[in-house]
Amino acid sequence: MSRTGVFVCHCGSNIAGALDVERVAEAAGKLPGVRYAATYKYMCSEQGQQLVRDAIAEHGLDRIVIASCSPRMHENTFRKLLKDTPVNPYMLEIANIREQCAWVHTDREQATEKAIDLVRMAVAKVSKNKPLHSSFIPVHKKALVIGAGIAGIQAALDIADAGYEVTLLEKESSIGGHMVMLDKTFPTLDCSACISTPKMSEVAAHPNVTLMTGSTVESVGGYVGNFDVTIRQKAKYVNHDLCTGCGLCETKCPAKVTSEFNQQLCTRTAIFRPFPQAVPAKPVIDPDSCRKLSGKARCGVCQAVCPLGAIDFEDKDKLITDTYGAIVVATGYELVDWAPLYPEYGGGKYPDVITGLQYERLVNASGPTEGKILRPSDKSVPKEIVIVKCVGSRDKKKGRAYCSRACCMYSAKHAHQILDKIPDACVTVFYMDVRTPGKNYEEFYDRAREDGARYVRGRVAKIFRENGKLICRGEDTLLGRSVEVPADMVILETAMTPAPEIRELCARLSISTDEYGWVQEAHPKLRPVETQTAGVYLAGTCQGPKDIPDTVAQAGAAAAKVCILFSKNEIEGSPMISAVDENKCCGCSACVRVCPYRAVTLEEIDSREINGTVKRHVARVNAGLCQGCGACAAACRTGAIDLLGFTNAQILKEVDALCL
Amino acid sequence: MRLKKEDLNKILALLAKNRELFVPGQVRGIKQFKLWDGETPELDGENTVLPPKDILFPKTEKMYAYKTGTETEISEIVDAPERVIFGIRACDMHSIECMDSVFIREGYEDSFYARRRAKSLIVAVACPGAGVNCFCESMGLDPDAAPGADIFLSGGGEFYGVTANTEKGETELKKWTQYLTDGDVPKGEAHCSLAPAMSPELSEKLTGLFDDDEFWQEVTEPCLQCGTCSFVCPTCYCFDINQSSVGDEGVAFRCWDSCMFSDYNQNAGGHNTRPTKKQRLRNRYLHKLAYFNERHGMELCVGCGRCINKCPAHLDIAEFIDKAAEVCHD
Amino acid sequence: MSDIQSALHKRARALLENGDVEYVIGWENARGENKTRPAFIRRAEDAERLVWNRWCVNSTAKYLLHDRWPKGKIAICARGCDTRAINRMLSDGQVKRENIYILGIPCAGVENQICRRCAHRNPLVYDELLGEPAEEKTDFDRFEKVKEMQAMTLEQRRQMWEDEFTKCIRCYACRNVCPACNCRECYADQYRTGWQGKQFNAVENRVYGLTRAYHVGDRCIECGECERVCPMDLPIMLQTGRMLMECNELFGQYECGLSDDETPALGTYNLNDADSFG
Amino acid sequence: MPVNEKWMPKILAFCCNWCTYTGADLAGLNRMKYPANVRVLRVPCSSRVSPQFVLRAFQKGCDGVMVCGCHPGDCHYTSGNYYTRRRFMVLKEMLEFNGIEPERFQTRWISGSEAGKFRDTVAEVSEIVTKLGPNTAFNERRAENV
Repeated sequence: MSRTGVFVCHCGSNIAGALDVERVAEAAGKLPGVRYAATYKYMCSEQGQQLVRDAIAEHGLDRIVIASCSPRMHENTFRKLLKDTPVNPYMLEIANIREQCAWVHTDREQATEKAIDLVRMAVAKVSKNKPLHSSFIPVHKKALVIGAGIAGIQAALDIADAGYEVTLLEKESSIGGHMVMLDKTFPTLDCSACISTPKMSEVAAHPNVTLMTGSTVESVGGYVGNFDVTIRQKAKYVNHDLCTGCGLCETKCPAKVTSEFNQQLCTRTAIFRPFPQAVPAKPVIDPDSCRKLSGKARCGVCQAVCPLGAIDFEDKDKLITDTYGAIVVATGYELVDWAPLYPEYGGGKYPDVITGLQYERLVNASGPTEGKILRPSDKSVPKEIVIVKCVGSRDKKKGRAYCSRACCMYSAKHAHQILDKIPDACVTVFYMDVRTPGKNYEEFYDRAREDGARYVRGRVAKIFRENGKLICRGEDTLLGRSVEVPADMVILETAMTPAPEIRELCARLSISTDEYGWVQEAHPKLRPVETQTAGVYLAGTCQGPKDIPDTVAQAGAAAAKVCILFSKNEIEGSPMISAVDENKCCGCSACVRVCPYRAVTLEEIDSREINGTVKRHVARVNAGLCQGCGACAAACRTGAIDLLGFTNAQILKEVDALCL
Repeated sequence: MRLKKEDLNKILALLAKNRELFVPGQVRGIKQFKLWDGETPELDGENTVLPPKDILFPKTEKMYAYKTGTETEISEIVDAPERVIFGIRACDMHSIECMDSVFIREGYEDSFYARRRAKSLIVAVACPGAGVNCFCESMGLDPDAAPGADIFLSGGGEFYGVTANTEKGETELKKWTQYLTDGDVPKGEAHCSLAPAMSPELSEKLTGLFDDDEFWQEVTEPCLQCGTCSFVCPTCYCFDINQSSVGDEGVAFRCWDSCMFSDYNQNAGGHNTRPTKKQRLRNRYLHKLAYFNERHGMELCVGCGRCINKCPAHLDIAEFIDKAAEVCHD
Repeated sequence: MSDIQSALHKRARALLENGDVEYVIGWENARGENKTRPAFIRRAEDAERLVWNRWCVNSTAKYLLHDRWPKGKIAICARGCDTRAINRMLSDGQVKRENIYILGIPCAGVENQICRRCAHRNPLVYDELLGEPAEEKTDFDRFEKVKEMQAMTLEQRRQMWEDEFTKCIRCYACRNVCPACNCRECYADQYRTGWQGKQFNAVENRVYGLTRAYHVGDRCIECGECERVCPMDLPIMLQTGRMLMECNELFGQYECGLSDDETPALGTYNLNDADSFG
Repeated sequence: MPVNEKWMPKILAFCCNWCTYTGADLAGLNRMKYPANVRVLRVPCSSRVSPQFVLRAFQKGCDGVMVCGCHPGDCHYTSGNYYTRRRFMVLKEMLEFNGIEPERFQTRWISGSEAGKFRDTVAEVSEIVTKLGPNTAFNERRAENV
């Protein structure tokens, strides 16, 4: 029979003022299993806690009920108190007779009656409590960062600087992501290469960072502190240990394909470096465009000319498996494929209607036109340029209601660059709103207008060709009339969308995405860089559109979270997680289906049955992943899986006690 | 002595005076023994679906009430009013004799059952012999006789033959004199539709079959291990004791249990002495047809055929007896 | 019926003779006419005991759960409803497809109430089909009886269910015959946890009835076995029928036992589920 | 139960720890007032509540039962209340089908900041249940059964 102690708190006059605490204690004293009942002015005070310690020693109590304020306030206080007594910290229940009783009822008699009920429920529940002990999970102090744009690079650098090993994955052949494609960055107009390439080389050279380009995540198993990740490294066909990056092969390669890095504005060879400052600065062969590898011809010129024999056509994809303690998702964004969405803007048939990134490559010194703004059709200098904002963003009909956040600022930057580089250029910007929420953002926008950029409030309805000009017909809502602006070149500031295959990656990491595919953060305000899966963090535009300052800030935050995790050798898991009684479990996987954290899996066990030992499946809970929500316990018909701390027996007792 | 059929209701009125009179009748579409409500009872046709067992050995019988708290009080619950069970047939009457042997005569006397039994007067009736699966004759019973009953109404044509077998019967009969006339009644010719080869010799030989796995495998395989046969059987007397408490007051009760349930033999440590259905059904058949005989000198099966009517897997104890007889024979 | 029976004899004998299966589950005549019983044929020469006629009402599928780890394969005669039961047990992970060899029997309806409302007379899954597919029946409303019940007033329904469940003698035949009731240890047998009392009273019986309806409701294959076996003739199918009807309305066309990896309605969700809560 | 004395219904509310329980605490902090006939039973997530608990509450004599949790989409455990929604949309119909007044069983989405909504919900539900009177349909104690 349980020996329960009930302690009713006055909480000064908060409780005692609204209900008769003595009568509650007296009623509690008569409950089955209660050996001691007392009241005290402040149970959470040192004297109050001492009262509990003394009562445990004197009456040999093995379960404690505290009738006081909300468990969300002092449950931990009383658990810590019990740590240094013979009573297990989880042989404790709290009856909330302040926030949900004393403070909310006026009638003293009814409040006392309710408090007695609540204490009776707590005493009934505690009679079924069992001692629980925390489980400890080891932590591998090695981090994996997926995506090597500025977010991934910054996160990897911070974690590495904190002294932990990092593996930085990048699916392209060079790190740098989208930032390294840009010419200037707002609002300071720093040259993008000048601030990102040093970080790229620093991360490549950092002793704690293992850089793996051309690599993607094949599969993820395990849980926080112990992720077993399998990485697929695509074949490079070039032995980077021998290659010195002299570039001879690139000059001799006969195959020409459009360059993805330069946004299809120029071509590249089959054996290539995406851009001159690429890190690692060694070429790779693209098997689809290489004549030899795609079987179109016997070619092999690069192998012939290479002085060091670094070319290896027999190279194969490699699968590398390693264990990581934490994972940072920094997969960045893609610009939306605007052509099918906007037939009214020519649907891609006008070469001079280009995206913001294509413009960035034109204006970039290491770009296809060495920085001279030449329109793609006839390579002439465009005089009249129109910039169209919110192409694909803020438009439910086109499938994306959200704002892509950074385009207001970089469209002002584009206007400023054009007016700066083309003396008598005329720039018109069609906008709905101009959002300048950062430091010095509004001033930057003012300067763009002072440079002569003409801002027209309205959306461009149609772009069509008319005697050599691209006519942008739109509406000027401020003047209340439609307007047509002839242009030599049109720049569309297209919407940001999540990186391709983000949903597959998230499925492997068992984290969820929102309806557009942006990675779901644990809590938008309070846990922006965490996900629901413990040990998986996120940084940058993978979580949603944002500009570089926010991205770098998030990268630092994610790195800090990883360092917090790695600061301990093992993590203490909460003991209030699910547990399976393998005798009762019939392996129907009802629990496996409902677990939001994939913490329950079916394992095969040898089980002694009537006709000998057989193999059968039972559910097994992974202490690291289980967050204790109890969905599995409610889904299990047999009650084989149960949530410790809120077991079926406990809740049934609590329900029975209420209805006396 | 004789009783005219029309006067039956008057007799029932007599029996029902300040006593609970149970007669066979329809309760929500199921023929069972129910409190007499003035109409003529359904004495003919099939036997009742539920046996009269529920009256002497209820499904749930409250035994003690208790109150814990500072000190524990226990009070016994006595619920044994004067009762009359009217319209019992030979097979059910014999089942009551089996229960008497278990609960009263052999070994420990069960006070709850004994009290109810003492307070009940049993008036048996000749069996119209309409059961599809009846075989009481093979179990040594006469459909038109109920030696154990206080009063027995034989025949059932235009007149009933009235005989009293116990003093309680005689004292009761004194009240009936105004309706009784002399003369006897021809013996009813009701006979059972089944005649399985049951015999005392088979009863001994059956236990010899215990280890014949193949036989039991074939006989028990269709069984679904539900409790239907034990809960419709008039002679199954197994019970479980439990309590239901509400706060610090509670009631200890006993309720029907069935050896066919998987948790019937579940021991504390998790071991189950009869884990498979083969063992359980074998135990049930042998208990009915052999083990009970060893201790009480009569089979525990009265041939009422209720388990044959209601078995979901269409198992048939009569067919089992024939098969067993065949196997024991050679 | 008879040519199916002779095909059954031929195939059963062949399977047993060359040891493909350990035993064949089917039906055999019980004593008295118009009554059959599940049969477990182990020897080839007993194959002739197998019958197929309109009195084969017992479901054979549940017996697969009585031999969950068979030494060899088990052959099983399966009508449309039996194959749905097998799909049910496969979806619940309680039976392995490679352990069973299904002899599909196209069924034109047997002497059972449910056959008037059967939409799957032909076996849905089989290794062999022992005859020409029967013509499917479509002229019935699956929830006809449930709708009749709904037409009653709340008070009438309360009284009706209280009367019905007072009759229940808790023999658990409905549980032991149901293919969806395939737990290793039933909650009703776990008295210590405190789910279900042992008393036989109307409310305890109703708790059992409603709990079982909830446990199998979204996985019920409407085979009608529970109603067939109930010794007290309780209308159990109304409970699971009401749940299926609700699932049908809320979550779209809902029928169970049609494939071997179904997810029950209450075991999953989708983001825009209907929700009339505040 | 003497009827003249104002009868007080007994209502059990399963409240999810992260949203509704927090909202109830907030209602306390703001000293909001609501009827005293609701007892809160804390569960980690509304998906922990199995329909059997609700049946148990009615069987043991509760006159009203509430299951409260976060708004679908805000569940602390991401998908918990999606299951709650399905389970109890079906249970509401099953209770009515079995002759129990469906209004006795309420499911509500109340977030951690909606203290006012918690107070109003408790007031509304206790008023509904008071109007319905004691639960005799499914109640072991009141029904005069064996």
